[in-house]
Amino acid sequence: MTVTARPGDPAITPALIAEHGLTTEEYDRLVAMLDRTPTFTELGIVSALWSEHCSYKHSRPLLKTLPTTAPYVLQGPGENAGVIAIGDGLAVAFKIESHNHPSAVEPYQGAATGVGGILRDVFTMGARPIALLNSLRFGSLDSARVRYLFAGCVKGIGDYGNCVGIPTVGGEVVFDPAYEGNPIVNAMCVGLLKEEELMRAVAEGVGNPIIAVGARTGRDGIHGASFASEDLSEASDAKRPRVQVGDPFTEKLLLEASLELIHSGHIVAIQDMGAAGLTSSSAEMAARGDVGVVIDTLKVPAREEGMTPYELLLSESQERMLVVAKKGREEQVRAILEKWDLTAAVIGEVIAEPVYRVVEGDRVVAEFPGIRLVTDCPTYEPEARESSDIQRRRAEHVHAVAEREEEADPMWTLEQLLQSPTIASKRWVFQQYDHTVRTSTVVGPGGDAAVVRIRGTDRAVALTTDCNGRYVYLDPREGARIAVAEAARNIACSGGRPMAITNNLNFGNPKRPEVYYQLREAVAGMAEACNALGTPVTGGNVSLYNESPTGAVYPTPVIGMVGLVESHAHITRAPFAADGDSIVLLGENTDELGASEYLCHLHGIVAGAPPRCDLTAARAVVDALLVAIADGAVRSAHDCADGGLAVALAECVMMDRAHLTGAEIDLSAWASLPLRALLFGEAQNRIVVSTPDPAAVIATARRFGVPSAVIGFVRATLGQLQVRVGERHWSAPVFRLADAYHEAIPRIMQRSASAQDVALVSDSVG
Amino acid sequence: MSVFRVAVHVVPRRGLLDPQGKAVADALHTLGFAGIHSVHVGRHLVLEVDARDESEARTQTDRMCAQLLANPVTEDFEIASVSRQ
Amino acid sequence: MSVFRVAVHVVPRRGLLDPQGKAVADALHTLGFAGIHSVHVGRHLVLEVDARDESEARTQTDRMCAQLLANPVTEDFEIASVSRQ
Amino acid sequence: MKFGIVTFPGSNCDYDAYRAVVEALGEQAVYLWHKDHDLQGADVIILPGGFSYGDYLRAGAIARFSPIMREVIAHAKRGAPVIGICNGFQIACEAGLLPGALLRNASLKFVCAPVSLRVESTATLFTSGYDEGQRITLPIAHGDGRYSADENTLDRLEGEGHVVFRYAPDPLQAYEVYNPNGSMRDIAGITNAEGNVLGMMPHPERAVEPLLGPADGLPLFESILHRVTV
Ligand SMILES: Nc1ncnc2c1ncn2[C@@H]1O[C@H](COP(=O)(O)OP(=O)(O)O)[C@@H](O)[C@H]1O
Ligand SMILES: [Mg+2]
Repeated sequence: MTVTARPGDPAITPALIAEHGLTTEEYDRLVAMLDRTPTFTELGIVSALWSEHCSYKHSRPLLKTLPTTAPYVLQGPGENAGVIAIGDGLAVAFKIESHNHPSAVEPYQGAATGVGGILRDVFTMGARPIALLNSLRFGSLDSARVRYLFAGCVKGIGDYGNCVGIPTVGGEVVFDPAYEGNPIVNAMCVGLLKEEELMRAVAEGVGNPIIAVGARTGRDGIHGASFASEDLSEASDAKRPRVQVGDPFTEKLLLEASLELIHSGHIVAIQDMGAAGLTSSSAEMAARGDVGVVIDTLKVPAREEGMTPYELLLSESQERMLVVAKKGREEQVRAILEKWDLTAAVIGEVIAEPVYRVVEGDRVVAEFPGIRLVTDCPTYEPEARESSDIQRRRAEHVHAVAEREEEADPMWTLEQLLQSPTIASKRWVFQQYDHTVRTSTVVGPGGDAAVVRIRGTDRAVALTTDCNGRYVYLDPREGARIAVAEAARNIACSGGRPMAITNNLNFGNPKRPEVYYQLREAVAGMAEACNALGTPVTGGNVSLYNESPTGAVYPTPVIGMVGLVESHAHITRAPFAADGDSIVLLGENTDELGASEYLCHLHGIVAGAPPRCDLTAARAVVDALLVAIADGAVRSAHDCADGGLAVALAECVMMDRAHLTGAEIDLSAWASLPLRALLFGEAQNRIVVSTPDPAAVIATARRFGVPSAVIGFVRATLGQLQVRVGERHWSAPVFRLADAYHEAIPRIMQRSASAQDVALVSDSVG
Repeated sequence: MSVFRVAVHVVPRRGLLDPQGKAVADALHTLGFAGIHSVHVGRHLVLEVDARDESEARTQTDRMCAQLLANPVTEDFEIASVSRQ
Repeated sequence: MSVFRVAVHVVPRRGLLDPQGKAVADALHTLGFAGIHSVHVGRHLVLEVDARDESEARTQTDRMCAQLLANPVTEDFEIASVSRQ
Repeated sequence: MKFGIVTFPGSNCDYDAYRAVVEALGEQAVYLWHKDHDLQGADVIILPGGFSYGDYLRAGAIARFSPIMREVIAHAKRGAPVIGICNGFQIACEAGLLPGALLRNASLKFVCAPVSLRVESTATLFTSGYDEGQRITLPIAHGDGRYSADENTLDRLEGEGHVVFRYAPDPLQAYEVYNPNGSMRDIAGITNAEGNVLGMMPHPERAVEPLLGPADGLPLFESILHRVTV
């Protein structure tokens, strides 16, 4: 069929092409594919599909190197979410997705719609969402703007998930000036399904109707996809009208209706209209099925008058789904949606002819040859070169950093670290998230990994997100290895066996050699760690161009890990619980101090090499801990991370604020190490365990070649954290540590709480 | 029949704690706005309704407020304006 | 200096989805109110502020709206009335 | 005994209530669809938590007009038991089954946390399984839980013993503001004058299994069982 330009559409000029973010080379490729000049509509479609967000043009070659298989992986990368089997014919679908750019412009709606999108990615697989997590990065809370972004994102995430009724059980929040102009907002969703109910977004069956489901289409977020592929600048403010507004109420109806549709057997495929809306959902489904499709934009239910095909195809209006139904089942599909007060409109069909065709009534406004629209997208492997400035920082001799005189009392230093917003309790955040709805959250936010029980079985899943961007900044490969290894330790500390990961690569502009270097090295490190720990990658998301006038963010490859807890009896928590228990340290203390929160928070220094992460040791400590837990020898387990051993021990005695304990610690065996490295260094693969049976724990550790030692005892009524190193010893009242740790963020937000709340009043739900 | 644009104010009953109003006032102070005595936050609804004339539009809207738009226990409402479109 | 009573309307920006307005409109339909074309729900703020004269009260309030009372990304505001107390 | 659990568009604790009744209590439960007019012979009606109609306009304001509510109100008028939990409490107030209203939390923030409550009256259909003055811990999760009513109503509720649960200080959580939402007179749960309709913001249905924490919600359901069967 012949494609005719719509009257009123702008002419294709170099300026228009540039505006659509296409390079001349990419435009030529398009012309070659079409063998003619594209229409305005076609230009819009391609600019969206070939945007970084949809096409992965700078990351796909790297992602191919990730391990993606295991006997229990039912669905790897390439679908809306990854899926792994967890036994009894059950499976979990999970995926993480970024909404950094929208959240930088409008924190509340940006973060809220991020949650909406990831929920849809999971329930379109036929899975019922059972848990949400989120991984957040902001600048320093000293800035009012940052406090606004922080409060707004948290409220947006909470209001959306709370309203849909999915518990938000975990996540992480890190504050660092590196994220000042460009916050990171990654949302992860985990869903439960029966293996045989697994649904894939693959269009098939010539003559099958394509149905638009859910909310009507407005002019929201047009070009959101290409927006997410540009640096943030003052110019972004001009793009504000692109902001999408979320409606969690409609999402809840859509969730129920979609699951009912999938189980009804009336449909063959379903996909969220996410980034690049109708365009990418229809093109991706067609490509996966290697079939042709035709879409009539006049049939798309519109929210506004006179919307053009261009707008209807590229709108990112939320809470919409694209469904391929079985021919002749249109009425049944409509009936299910009506039950949930949702609309369904047949807008096209699957055709034999291998084309992607868009018509407006009887005018063809866009037509591409088959799946080449998706497959012909260029990929790039730009130059990679490490920044010499970072090399210099990494080489710095951090032991030479002079101590502040207050540090003569390490307990003072400890209190400072506990007040660092990155280390301090995030209760201010997760108290705004409903984490008990669906009555399956056994271990909620605040500990190592969250644990959600699987009803009708004795099993549970352990969930966590992790990444230390400072490590990745100072050494991308090591930093990415650490992110995976730390996630695995967190899972193990809750009693779970690490199974698989999803990941969100948040990086700067890949066209800059030093950024592409970070991306390449981080993916390589992630692959090494996933191989060593036996946790394949089942999916993820790439967010590039995370830059602002103040520069690029720390390279932040967020790891979302799922673990399997074999028995409820294995579920383990971080806080010390029983008086007299022995405290055993698994792993070895070292003199490493580089890249630590200590250097950053107390000395304002971002330098030194991050701690080494031996992947054999990482695997061994996880295996040893899991065996010790299965033997019933472990009462509590807590990973050593930011702030090192001292912070980990402090957390064990006061993390559970209603049940403060105390401890007597003796580290004399390491008296030869620099004291601040011993207490606050962040040596990897260490776990603090409390146990009534230290001999058993140590014997198990030995079997796995894991160094271990009794370093003290739980003193439930002591009310002090006492630390001895050789002749020297110190003590701090636990209530003081608790106050520092639990009140730090509330005190900061108090200053501006009212401003935040009123700025958001209109957005409040519930 | 013609279309009327009706604006309605729904405000928290006097005497009831108005945390939003207080939060706004505090925030304005923090932002350095001096001389603010009080702030009250209510709801502002704009409806486009068919009616024969203005008075019908009013009575219509009155009934909507009584039935749904305002909570008789905690809120008062007033029709702020009615204009033919 | 005297005290002025300023009323401000903050409404969802045209074109942006207004789920709340839609929900209320649907509810009014089910309640049997026919001929309702649209409903939009915003905020109605009443501030009592010190100012030298009406125009100062206005400019003051404008700045408050721009900085705090309205979300610049998703909302529009208008000063509905200003009156000396 | 048969519990009827209403599913409004946006309800999301209907599932939890169902599980609590069937698994923890071992009784029958049915979901009641908001568009239906049939209570399917349920003895006890639960208006569950969630965000009916997105809580747009006011929490519970729109749900009260759902077709099923006519039957629920009739059921209540017959003196049969009705429990409104969280959003269900808000709906019951909007529907006039209970006095007062639930306004935005004083903190203006959604709060999800375990709270300490005092059982103020055991002379009700719903609380005979507790001891007078007993301290219990239940989860809350809401943004609009600030119970408000005029002074006379409050005096009457207290005078006639219709205040069933109050937020109460917990020595172990002295660092906490014990009243999580600014409710007048620390009110967390009330009954109507006849005592057959209970409304409460905390979630008893989320506290019926030791695996998930203190099972302090179970006695509430057992109380009904006991009273309605004898
Ligand atoms: N960092 C990554 N590692 C592995 N797979 C990835 C990564 N990023 C994206 N993917 C996969 O690429 C596919 C497209 O991802 P995405 O564009 O985020 O989906 P959508 O935006 O439609 O939800 C998904 O299957 C996703 O899992
Ligand atoms: Mg998707």
